[in-house]
This record gives sequence, C-alpha cells and structure tokens, in this order.
Amino acid sequence: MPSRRFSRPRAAVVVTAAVALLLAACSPGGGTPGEPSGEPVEGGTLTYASGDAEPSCLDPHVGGNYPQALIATQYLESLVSLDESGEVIPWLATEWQEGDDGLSWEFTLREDVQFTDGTPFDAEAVAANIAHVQDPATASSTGYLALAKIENVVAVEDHLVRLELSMPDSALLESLSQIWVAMESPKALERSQEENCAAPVGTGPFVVDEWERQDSVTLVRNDDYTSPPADVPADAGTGLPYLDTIVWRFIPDSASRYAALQSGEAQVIDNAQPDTIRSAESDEAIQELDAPRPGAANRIELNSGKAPFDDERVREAFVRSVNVDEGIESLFFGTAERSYSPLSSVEPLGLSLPELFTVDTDAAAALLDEAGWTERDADGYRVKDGKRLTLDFPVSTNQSIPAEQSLFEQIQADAKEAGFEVRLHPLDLSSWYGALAENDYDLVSAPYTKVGPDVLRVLYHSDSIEPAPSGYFANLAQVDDPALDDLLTRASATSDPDARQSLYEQAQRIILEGYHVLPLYDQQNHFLHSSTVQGLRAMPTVSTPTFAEAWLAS
Amino acid sequence: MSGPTEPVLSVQDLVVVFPDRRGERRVVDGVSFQVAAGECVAIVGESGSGKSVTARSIVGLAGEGARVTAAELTVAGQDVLSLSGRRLRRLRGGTVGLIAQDALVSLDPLRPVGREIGDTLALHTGLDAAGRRTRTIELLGRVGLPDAELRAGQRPGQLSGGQRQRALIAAGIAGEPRLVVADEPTTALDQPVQAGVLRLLGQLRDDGTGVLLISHDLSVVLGIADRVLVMTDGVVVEEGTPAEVFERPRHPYTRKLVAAVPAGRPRGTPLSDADGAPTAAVERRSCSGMTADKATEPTFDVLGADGATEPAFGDVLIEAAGLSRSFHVGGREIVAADDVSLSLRAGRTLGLVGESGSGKSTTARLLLGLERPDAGTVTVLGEPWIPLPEARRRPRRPLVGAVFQDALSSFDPRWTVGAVLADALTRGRTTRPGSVRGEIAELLDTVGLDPATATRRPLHLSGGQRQRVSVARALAADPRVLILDEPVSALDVSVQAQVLDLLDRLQRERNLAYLLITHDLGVALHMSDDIAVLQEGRIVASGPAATVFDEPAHPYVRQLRDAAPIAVRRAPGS
Amino acid sequence: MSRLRGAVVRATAFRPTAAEAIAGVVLALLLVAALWPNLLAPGDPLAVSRAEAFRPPSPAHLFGTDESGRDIYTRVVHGAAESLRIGVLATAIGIGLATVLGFVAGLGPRWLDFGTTRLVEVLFAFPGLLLALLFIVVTGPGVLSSTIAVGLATAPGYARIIRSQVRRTAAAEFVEAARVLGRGRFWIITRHVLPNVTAALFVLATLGLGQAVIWVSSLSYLGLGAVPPAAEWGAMLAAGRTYIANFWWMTFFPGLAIVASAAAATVVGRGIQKRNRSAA
Amino acid sequence: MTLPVPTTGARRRPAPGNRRWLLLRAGGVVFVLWAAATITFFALRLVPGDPAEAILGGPGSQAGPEALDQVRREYGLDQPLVVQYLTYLGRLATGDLGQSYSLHKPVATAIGEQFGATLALALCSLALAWALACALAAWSVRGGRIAWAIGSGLELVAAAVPHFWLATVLILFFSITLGILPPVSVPGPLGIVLPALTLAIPLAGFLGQVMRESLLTAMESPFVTTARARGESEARIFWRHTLRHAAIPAVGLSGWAFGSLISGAVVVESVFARQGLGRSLLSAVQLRDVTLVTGIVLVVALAYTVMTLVTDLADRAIDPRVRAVPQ
Repeated sequence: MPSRRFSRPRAAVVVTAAVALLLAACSPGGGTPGEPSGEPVEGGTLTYASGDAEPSCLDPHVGGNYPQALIATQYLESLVSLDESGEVIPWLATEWQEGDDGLSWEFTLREDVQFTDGTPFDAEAVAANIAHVQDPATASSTGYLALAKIENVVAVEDHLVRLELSMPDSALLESLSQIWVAMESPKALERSQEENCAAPVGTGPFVVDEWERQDSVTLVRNDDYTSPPADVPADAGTGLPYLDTIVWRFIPDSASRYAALQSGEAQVIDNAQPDTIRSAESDEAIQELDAPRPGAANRIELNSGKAPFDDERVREAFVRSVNVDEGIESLFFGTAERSYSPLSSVEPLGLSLPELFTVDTDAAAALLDEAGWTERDADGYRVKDGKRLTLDFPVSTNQSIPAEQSLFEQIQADAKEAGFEVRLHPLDLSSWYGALAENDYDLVSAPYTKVGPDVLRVLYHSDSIEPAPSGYFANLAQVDDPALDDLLTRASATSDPDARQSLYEQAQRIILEGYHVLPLYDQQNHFLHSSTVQGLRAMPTVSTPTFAEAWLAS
Repeated sequence: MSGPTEPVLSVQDLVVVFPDRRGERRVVDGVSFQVAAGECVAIVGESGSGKSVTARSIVGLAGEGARVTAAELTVAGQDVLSLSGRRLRRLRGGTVGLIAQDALVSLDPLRPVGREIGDTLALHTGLDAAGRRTRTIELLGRVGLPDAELRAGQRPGQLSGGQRQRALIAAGIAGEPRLVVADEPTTALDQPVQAGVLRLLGQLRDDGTGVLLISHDLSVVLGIADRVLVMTDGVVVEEGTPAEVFERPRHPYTRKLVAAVPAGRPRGTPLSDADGAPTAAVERRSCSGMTADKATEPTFDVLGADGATEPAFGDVLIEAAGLSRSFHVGGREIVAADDVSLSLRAGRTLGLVGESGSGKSTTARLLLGLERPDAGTVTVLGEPWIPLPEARRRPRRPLVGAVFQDALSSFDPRWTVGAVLADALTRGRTTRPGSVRGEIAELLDTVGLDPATATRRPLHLSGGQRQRVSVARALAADPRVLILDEPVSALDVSVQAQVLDLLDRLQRERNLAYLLITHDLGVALHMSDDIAVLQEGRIVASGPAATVFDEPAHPYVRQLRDAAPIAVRRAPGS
Repeated sequence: MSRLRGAVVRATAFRPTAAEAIAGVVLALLLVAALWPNLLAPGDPLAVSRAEAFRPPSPAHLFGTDESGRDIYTRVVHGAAESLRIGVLATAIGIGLATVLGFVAGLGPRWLDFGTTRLVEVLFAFPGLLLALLFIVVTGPGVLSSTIAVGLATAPGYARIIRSQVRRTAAAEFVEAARVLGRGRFWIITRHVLPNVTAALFVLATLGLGQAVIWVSSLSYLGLGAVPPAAEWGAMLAAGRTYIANFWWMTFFPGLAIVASAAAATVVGRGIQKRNRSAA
Repeated sequence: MTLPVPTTGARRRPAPGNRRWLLLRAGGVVFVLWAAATITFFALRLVPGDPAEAILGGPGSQAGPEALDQVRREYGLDQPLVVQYLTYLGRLATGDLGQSYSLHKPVATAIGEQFGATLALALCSLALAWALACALAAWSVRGGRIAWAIGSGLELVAAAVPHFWLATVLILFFSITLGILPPVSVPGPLGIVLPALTLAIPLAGFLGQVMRESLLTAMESPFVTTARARGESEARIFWRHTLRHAAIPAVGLSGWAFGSLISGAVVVESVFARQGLGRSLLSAVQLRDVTLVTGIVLVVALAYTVMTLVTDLADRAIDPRVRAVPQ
C-alpha cells in the first residue's frame, strides 16, 4: 500500500518551537545539504517519484497535508524560514518586529521579488494570502489553524505589513515559516479554486507548468528567481535554481518506485522502504536523505477511555508484554531508532523513559491476574467475567507503511502470548476516521506532524477528548487527567524556557508512566536519490526536500 | 465412350496402416486397380471399408500418422510415394483434383467460392489476377452454374447445395487435372441435384479425364461408372461392370449389399438376411400377439378410458386436415406446411417424400404436437388431437410414437439404454431399470438387441443399434402410430436394410400405422403403401406407391422421378 | 492434425491425461491443505519469529520466511483454506445467482426471458472488477464484501452461459422425445434440463474457481479484501511485493500457489467439460 | 403450452439486414446505458448513512454542515426519490456526472483527462494479446505435438497469472535484470510496453485457449483437406483458412476482453504509476469518492458497450455467415 501521510486536516497545527531545533545534531545526515562535489551543473531534468497519494490540489492553502507540502516547497516560499539550528531567518520578509503587547507584528518585505505571473510581492499580497487561508471557502485546515490568532492584516506601506493578533502568539514566526501558509500571487488567487489548485503561482525557484492527473506534475525553472531563504549562501543566489525541469511523479507502488530509481527513471524517491534503504547503502549509485519529521513520535495510543484499558494495570501489562525493539530492528533494518518518548527525537524537550518499556512477561501476567483477567479460554486468551480480553486496533493503511503494519502484526502475536486478543482492522482513511469517531478502538496509531512540544497539549489535554463538530478528536489515548491538563496549559503560556522544560517534562512523565502510549520511533521520512543528484537538502522547517540548490552531476 | 487407354492412375497392392492404441490397424489391405484416361472407376463400400482412405492415399493425404505402402502408386507416371514437399503439392490440384463431399464444409465457408477456385489457379497455372478471374468465371460456367460472375463472389453458405457442389467441382478441375477423385460427391444432396452432379462427372469422363468415384451407395454409381469395385474391411471383394456387380454379384458381401438396396424391392421383401430378431419372421397381420400384450399392459387404461378398441387393419388412426405453418426468417416468410391433409391407417405406411426444406419435418412435428399449426386440425382415433391444450393431449400421447433421424441426440446423454426404456415403460415414474428389467429385456429382444445392451450408453452403440433402441423406446408406450422422421438416412446401406426390415416386421406384428419421412425415393417406395410428395409445404402428388410415379402430372414429381437412380425407375417393373 | 485431435479424443476417455493427472494431484493437495492443513504443515501460520525474518528458502523453511519470520510454506498451506474458501464462496454466489437468472431466462415465458436477459446484459456491461469495486464502495472493504463482490461480478457471465445451456437442453431432441412420450413440463425440467445443466454448472464452477481466486487476490492486493496477517494468498502477495527488490520468495511462492491452483482448476474443469461434451 | 423452447437451430435466429441490425444494436446500447445509470444511481443511495455525507467521502470525511447542505441542495437530496432520479438522468443526458469531492472538479472533466490513457493502454494490450495468441498458435500448430503441449501449457499458465504478480515479475526481468524497459510508465511508446504486456499476457492466454479449441476443429474441417488437395502449403492453410476460423470465437470475446482489460487497468495502472481511469477509480474507491466511482463505472460501461458493438461488427465482417441469409 502506498503510504499516505496526512498531517491532520483541520486539527493539525504546525507550530515551531521557539527554541532551536537541533536538527543536525539529532539526526545524522538529516537536513544537511548533500556534500556538493565539484561545480554545480546547470540544466537538466530531474524526476521525483512520490509514494504519497497525488494531491487533489497543488495549493497547500487548500486542506494542507504533507504531500502538498512536499511539492509546494518547490514553487512557493514563506515569509520566514528556519536555519539548521532552528533559528528563524529572513526569507520573503527581511525583518520583523513584535509589538510590546504581543498583539501586533510588523514585517518588512523584500522589494525585489515578483510572483512568476509578474505580480509584485508586497504588503497587499501578504494580506491577500492570509485572507485566502482564512476564507472558509478555501477549506484550509492546517494553514487556517496556524494563523488562527491573526485578526487583522494592515498594509502599512508597500513593503511593510502589520499583523494584528487576538492574543499573543510566541509561535507566530514558526507558523509563518510553514509552507501551508506560503505566499501566492494575489492575482492568481482570484481565479477559481479549480484553476488555482491546478497551478498555484508563487515566488519559488520553480513554476508549475503542467499537471497530468494521475501521472505527474511538471515544474519548470523560474528564470527570474531571486529569493532564496537567508541560509543560502549569497554567492549562490543568482544562478539558482540549476535544474531546468522537475517531473514530479506519483508512483504509489513502493516496488515500482524503487525500480524506477534503480533504472534511472527517477532520481529521487520518497517513502523509501527500509529494506531498500539498507540495500542502497551498498549501492554507490544511490544515496539516502533522512529527515525525520518534527512533532510527535509514531506511537500506539492506548485508549484509557473504556475497558479494558481504563485499568492502568492492563495497559502496563500490554506494554510490558510486547517486544517492539526486536521488531523495529528486523523490520526497519536499522533505519529507525526505537523511541521511548511521546515526542520526536528532533524535539529537544522530549523525555525518554526506556526503563518503563522493558519487556517483562511475568510482570505482565501478574498485572493481568491482579486486574482480574485470571482465566484463559480455549484459544489461550484471557477472560474476565466471561469476556475475552480483546483489543480492537484500527490501522490506517494510508498512514502506516507496510513495515509498520508488520510491526503491528508482531505486536499482535506477542500480545496473544500474554493473553490479549488484538484484532487488527486495516482500514481506508475514511473508515478509519469512522472507527475513531465511534470510539471503536482500544489501540491506535496516528502520526502527528507538529513542531514543538505544544503538540502534547493537542494530543493529551482532556479538552481534546471532546470531539470537534466533525467528529474528530486528537486525544486518542483519551487521557483525562486534571493534573496533566494543568501542566500543559501552563507550559504553553510560559515563555520562560526553564519553566517550560520542567512543565513539559512532568507532563511527559505522567503520559509515559500512566502507560497511555507505546512510543515506537520518529515519523519516518526517508528519501533515496541517485548519486548524480547534488545539493539536495531538506528544509529545516517541516523536513520537505528542496531542489532550489540541487543539480545533476553529469 | 472411349475405351481404356494408358492408365492415369495405377494402384498395386496398396496398404494403409494406422497406428492404434493396441498396435496398428490395417485400413486398406492390398488394394489394386487402375483408372485410365476417360474412364470412371467407382469404389463402393460402407463406412469403415477403407474406400476413402484409398482415395486420399492417391494424393498423399491418407491422414496423420498413416503408413502407406504399395507395390505401385503412380499418377500420370509419377510415383506418389516418393514425391515429397513441393512436388507433392504440385501433384495435388495440378495432376489430381479432389472433390470432397458436402461442399458446405469442404469449401472454406468464410471465403467466396471464386477465391477458392482462384487459389487453385494461382497454384497451378501462370495466370495473373485478371486471367484467374476470367478463368474462374469460365469454370463456373462449365460446371453449369448460372450467373457465374455473381456466384464467384458468394460464399458457400449463400449457395444451394447443388450450386456449392458444382463450385467445388470447379475448384477441383481448375488445375486441369488428368485424374479427378470424387469422394462421395453426391451424399447429402437431394436426388434431382445428385443426378445433375453425376452428369457433370460423366461429362468430365467423356472429356478424357480419369474419374475415381467413391460412394457408399451402389445405386448412385450405376449410371456413371465404367467399372465398380466393392470394398469391405480394406479389401476389394468384387470388381466388374455395374451391370455385372448389380445383377450377378458373386461375393456374399456384394450380394448382401445389393440385396440391401431398397430401391426396386417390393414392399415386404426382406432387405437383409435377418433383421436380427430372434423370433422367426412373423407372418403379416398375425397382429398384436403375446409379446405386445405383455409389454403394453400399463397402457390399457389409456385406451380403455378413451373407449377405443383395438383398431382393425386399415382403420384411420390419424386424420390431418388443412395443416398450415409458416415461419418468419429474416423478414421473409417461409411456408413449411401449406394445407397439408393426410390420414394414417392401421397397418399401413404413408411415405412422405420431398427434398430438404420441403416441409417434411415440419409436418411430422405438427402431427406430433411439437409445433402449433397456424391452421388445421388433427384427430387421433377420432378424438381431437390438434389444436388441443398440451395438458389434454398428454394422456393420449402414448398413442403416437416417434423415431428421429439422429437417434443419439434423442437420448439424454446421461441415461443408459436401460434408463431410457425404463422411463418409457413406466411413463416417467422411474429411470431405474430394476423394476421393469423383464420388460426391458423383452423390448430389446423385440428390436433385435441383446438384453445386455440395457447397461450401455447410447453413445457407445453403433448407429443401427441406436436406431433400434429408439424404436424400442417408441414401442414401450404401445403406440398405434409411429412417426418415422428419416429413420435410416444416417445409416449404412446394410444397417439401413436391417432397420427397415425391423420396422416392417413390427408393423405387421402390431398393426402400426407409419408415417415414413424420407428424402430417399427408394426407401419410400420400398416401405410405403401410399406416398405423398411434398414441395414447398404442399402435397403436390399422392396416391398408392405403385402408381404415384407412373404418370406424374406435377412437373416436380416428374423431375423427382427422373432424377432418382436408375434402380428406382426400374422399380415398378422389376 | 488428427494426431492432435487424437490427444484430445483420448482425453475424452475416462483415463486422464498427464496434465489432468497433475492438475488433479494439485487440486487434491489443495483440498487437503484447505481441510487438514496440519497434515502438510504442522506449524502455526501466524507464529512470529523475529530472529528468523527474511530467511531465503532452505530445508528448514522450504519457501523461506517473511518479514516477521513466519514460515511461508506454512502460510501458503494454511492460506489454501482461506483462499479457497473465498474462491468457493465467491463462485458459489456467482453461480447461484446466475443459476436463478439463467433458469428464469431459459425456461420462463418470453417476456421474462427478455427482461432477465436485458438485466444480465446490463450487468455484463460493467467489467467485473468495476462491478466489484462499485459494490465495495457501497458496502466498504473486507473479506466478506470482496467475496460477495466477486460473486456478483462474475454472475452475469455465468448467467449467460447457463441460460444458453438451459435453452439448448430444453431444445434438445431428447426433450422433444420426452414430450412425444407425454412427459410434462415440470418432469422434463427436473429429469432432463436440471441434471444436464448441473453437469455444465459443475464445470463452470471448476473453471470459475481459479478465476475467483485470482480476482479475490487482486482485491486483496488493492487493499480491499483479506488483510494481513491473514494467510490469504493475495494478501501475502501484496505484503510481499513491498520487499520484492530484496526478498523475491515472499511473492514468488504465494503467486505460484495462485497460478497453480487456478491452472489446475482450469485443466480439471476442461477435462470434465470435454467428457461431458463427448457424452452429450 | 409446453416448454417455450425455440424449435430448431436453423429457424431460430433471424438475421436481419445490416441497417436494421445496427439500429437494433444502437437501441440496445441506449438501453444498457439507461439501465447502468439507474443501477449506479441506486448504488449511490445504497451507501449506508447520509447520502450527502457519502457523496463527500463517507463518515471519515468530516464534512461540515455547510458542505453537506450544499451537496443536498445540489443533488436535490431533500426531494422525493423520483425527482432525484429524474434530475440525475437529466444531468447525465447533458454529460454532467457530478462533482468529485476529492478532485475538486467535475467528474466528467476528471474522466476526460484520464480516459485517453486507459483507452490507449487497453487497445494496445488487446492488439498485443491478439498478436501473442496468434503467434503462439501459429508456432504450436505447426511445431508438432510437443510444441502443441508447450503452447497450451503456456496459455494455461498465462491465463492463471494475476496481473499484479506478473507486473512484478516483468519489472524485475525487463527493468532491473535487463534494464531495457522502464519499470514505470514514461512518455512515449516505450513506457506503454510493460503495462500493455502485463495486461496482454493473461488475456493472450484466454484468447489462445479459445482459439486452440476452434483451431483444432478448423484444422480438421474438410475444407482444409480440400485446400491441401489442391496443393496449398501448410503455412498458407494456417494463415488463410484456419486462423480466420479459429479467430471467430475469440473475436466474439474481444468485447469481454476489453472489459477485463479495463478491470486489469485498475491494478496495472497503479503498479506502473500510469495515468488512467483505473488508477483514478482505485483512488476514488479508497477515498470513497462515490460520485467519481459511479461516474467512472458509468463511462466504462458506455465504452464497453460500444466496444461490444464494434466487436459484433467485426464479427460480422470476419464471419459473413452471421449476416448472410441462407438461400
């Protein structure tokens, strides 16, 4: 199955942590520019093969998911960016100033930038973009929530814009760094949504030339490109981008995708399978780019909102009886590191408590006996009051890669030994949401892309148990702990780094020690590319690769 | 007629062996003969006699896996057996023309006949496309096809049987062969058409071509062959002029064959030594003896209920009046029965003759209540029969039995002979022979079959045996009338003779009324008391068998008479 | 060419040809695997053994192991039950439905035949997998719905064949012979038409079984049918395809099982068909 | 009355003239389309739950009340079923297949973009399958008994191979091992080779099996003897006579074959990342885009029906017996 990672529509917020993102330090090779060898070569066509589902709209304002972010990074640009250390750096905005009350921000814009349709980039354009994202008709989810606190946009001067907020938002800059709120030509935005979806107009290094549905998007060089982010060396600026054309193909079948890379049909593929990453290591012609996504780690949530996981002993027994480490080792071929934290390894505030997750089947058995699940039925499953110890596990086939689904199967096998009947339900996205909305699950894995520890508030604050009008809720573990709520609320309001760190540490301790989650590993984001591709790097914002500085060695 | 000169075909001690699962089978075993230019030699034999294989060996087409040896096998001086590949192909069509039977399948049904002829021309003449076309038209004209130009563009399916056969002959002689091998060229043709084709072959012979004619029908070859060879079991048992063979057969097999020809034999003359019945021939009109009584016990109720008594000889059992039926095919109306009236009498046979498509079978189906007439009535034993709701006709159906042409397909393929007969005897209550084993054995005995036949499936029986089972089934219900739709036309002459004898005997024993449908005038004349001639759904002549053809008023009847093989014409006098 | 025909003719004798014998053995093995899988493979098809993951075929693991160290041979054997059950069920649904339609059309009055035939024609206008997908969209994916979907999708084709078979049988000369003997309509249907058509149905079912296994496995591959870790062949194949670049055996053996069973079913079905036909 | 059975074969089937036949068939096409539309309409209503929600992708779509209201208005879901049905038919008549929620565009447009690619693939595969089947038949007919056995064995296996497995094997062999064909579809003729081959091989197996049966019959037909007897070579007999006869039943199957190719395209287009209806359909099914699914199914039914008509025409061309009225 093609893996299709959705950052949560509607609910997902990508907030960049105020503190530095130590991307480079935490993930070897991740996000660092490929080591250029020799002089960049100009020209050439690069084929990118994506395993994600083809976006239905190329404008990331609409909806706002990761596949859109991947491609939009090539033709859209944001007001600000992050550098490798996670510092906010200028991009389309050269400088910015927060008002004393925290309720207004002024951005000075670059004056030499034009959209590729000739429209100048100015304060009105920024206003139009924010209005577009906030327009309900746009149906923006991710961008809409990122800009939720912006109340008013004032074009002070041609190239000076003021954003007025409803409440202070220290994460505003990081929000604006996201591709989901990137700047598009106001003239282009006036077109119908169908037209704008087919070819959004930005300021980026490439221009959407043609979109053959169910096949490919052709991106061509923006000859007038002038606006790389500030972390691009100034001397490189004039010649960028090097490539003439990018053909962005959608190849959902992982075997075909890898074959395309091997045979040279494609130069870059995403969603690389673990075994191919491993075998590519011995292949001189293929290189890897590993860029774990920020936000939460991939983890299994244990639904404590209903039996049997409303009993902490049962939760612990489950966690203690499944051997995740070995599974990750063999299924991911060493490409994924076991996580013991609710947060991604790129989040500096993440707390790891490995000792909680050591496998101890005796302890698990004792805990289950204690919890009253003493008997076993003919199939070897534990029984209490005539009821079998059954756990329903809806799996989104769109979001869990095959290796992850295999891991769940192994967990199922382990749990069976301990007396749990785990029922895996691989579901399409729609049915999966349906199962969650009906509280029809005991275990679930829901990847969550969101920068910064504030993700914890979204995922584990009891408010998030309350379903939104759409029926979706983020607190899938259904953790309902006033103490935790208090910690999370205070943490998000505190600007003092030490206090924040301590609050988030306590919060994570509660989540982990309560056995509400079983952390697995970082959200995998592996790219394989031909060795001829040079200068490829992942954006330090949401880890999408950018081809602005990439070139094809002859 | 020119006398034999240099032989175009010389066959000495021809042996053809086919591999068999148990070893090998000698299909042709030492056959020798010659055909001179301008001579017509006929080989006559029944199926399996090896006559066709002999003919085909001449062009090296004996069949896959055949081993052909001969002391001599030369065509126009060429040794066929030593030829190979290209030279053999030059011989075929060039030196020897083969004319197969049933042109509907012997000509590619997907291609215009003109192209088939053109192919031969392309292979064996140097003519260009235009020349071939002209020649094709010429050839078609020569074989007597009117509108040759039109016909050349038509496919076999669009031609009538006779036209097709002529086209096939045209294709066979297109390469101007010195020898024409005609393998059953007239089978499946109506008799007037048959005569035309034979005349055409005679013409070829007169033009100096050697003709080897293969036929199962002695009477067919009489008029045309200079010499006749009689084959059986791969051996030539008799050779001579037609007159010698037909009138003074020396070999027992030939005698049997000649005797089996119904044409010219008066009604009641046995055609075979015995019809296989273990009981001695019963005298005519000895009537419903013990055998019949026992076998028909269950049906007594029916007759009783109807208040009918045993009909006396000559009583009218079925009276049909004004039967009409037409079909709409492709927007055209085809009249299959037009005001047909006839009556069947106990102990007597009405022969219904006519060429294919004349409505014979439709008439049978109408009488059997299988087809609903547009108009007309039928009574059986004086009671209404048609029109009548099937439910009311059903109880009296046992009175009217039927024997079909294709016996095999008239049996459920999953049933054994025993099941078929048990079903018929118990009137559908069971197909298990157990309870009626005795009756089944008796029935089989009546039709001259071994009681052990009951355990076999019709598929594994010979054609004659199948037809006997078919008759047995019809008898099981103790009918008063039998409708016989071409009962012997798929059978070899000698088998045909046995079945005809059987039918004759049964009629005498049981005082049955027969409607005998046949395209073979000889069979009709031999079997019938009265004859009706059908053309385009109309009865154009009817009367006693002995006189109906004497002074035919209707031109079609005359044509039919003239076309019939010589023996038939001789019939009344012989 | 008659030697070729000879081979075919010989096939019509009861003695099976070599191909039929092999196919028969394959089907027999499948049947054993489906009914008593433990006879052939005593292991647990779901037993995970991480240390044994991705082992190539060897004496210990005849067909190798998969990503969780499960023995593929054991899974293929145990998968026979799953795959065949789905295949048989789908075929049964398809043929059952088709039988009703076919008999209604073949024996009913003219207007009913017309209506039913048109209905079948319309259903026939939806290529099989599309009809199945339409059904799955309505009911949602899963083993049961994909089984029913395949059954539904194959029904129109069968219905056509059955109808013509019914009509051919009803028009056969032996049926006329029965009518001449005074047999009623119901009697003819039960004694002649049904048994003769049933023989054909059996052949149809055998031939269809192979195709149904393929179809269901295709739906599994598309993620709309059986789901891992179920040892269904299509699902195994789909799961294994991910690893095709490095571990060929994960797809090869389940694929072989599908091909072998479909081919064997075809050979046996055609063998019976030939015998039927020659008996008819 | 008794069994309403047709009488005998010869009388049963009228062979109307060409024009009338065409008219009849065209009427049949319209009927099939109407019925197909009706079926899809009711399929849409059969999706459990709120039809408006179903149109927007089912319970997981988390569609807002405004969106639901808009769909209800647009589709007249508050109207009686009959009105809805008539509206639906009316829209269809004007080529309006509705709006795809997942593609943000009219279904008709989406299908228009994809149809060509699938049609091209299906036709290429059909041609390729025919070529393969004929070539194999030609070889095995004249290669003696062993060739015959090999040929029928190959056909058997080919017909039993699932597309997705075959695709994998072909990619491994042609793209990875030999490196001569692209593993995913690329622009130009090279890109269609592997997808078409994947679709064609199983189909060739089917066609071959059907042809083989009739080939046997044709090879033994008396007209072949006639042809041999006039000195034709075996090669000429095969190509001029028997192949044509053998092809007749297989041509009749081509309509069905086209349908099975479209079915196969769902799998093959996904594996080879080829543009086309099949891939659209699969993603529409996965996203529960009911409007798009029904739209595609309907259009395919149309194409399929037209294709059947075409094969019937071809059948009449190749086999004059179908249209000939016997004299």
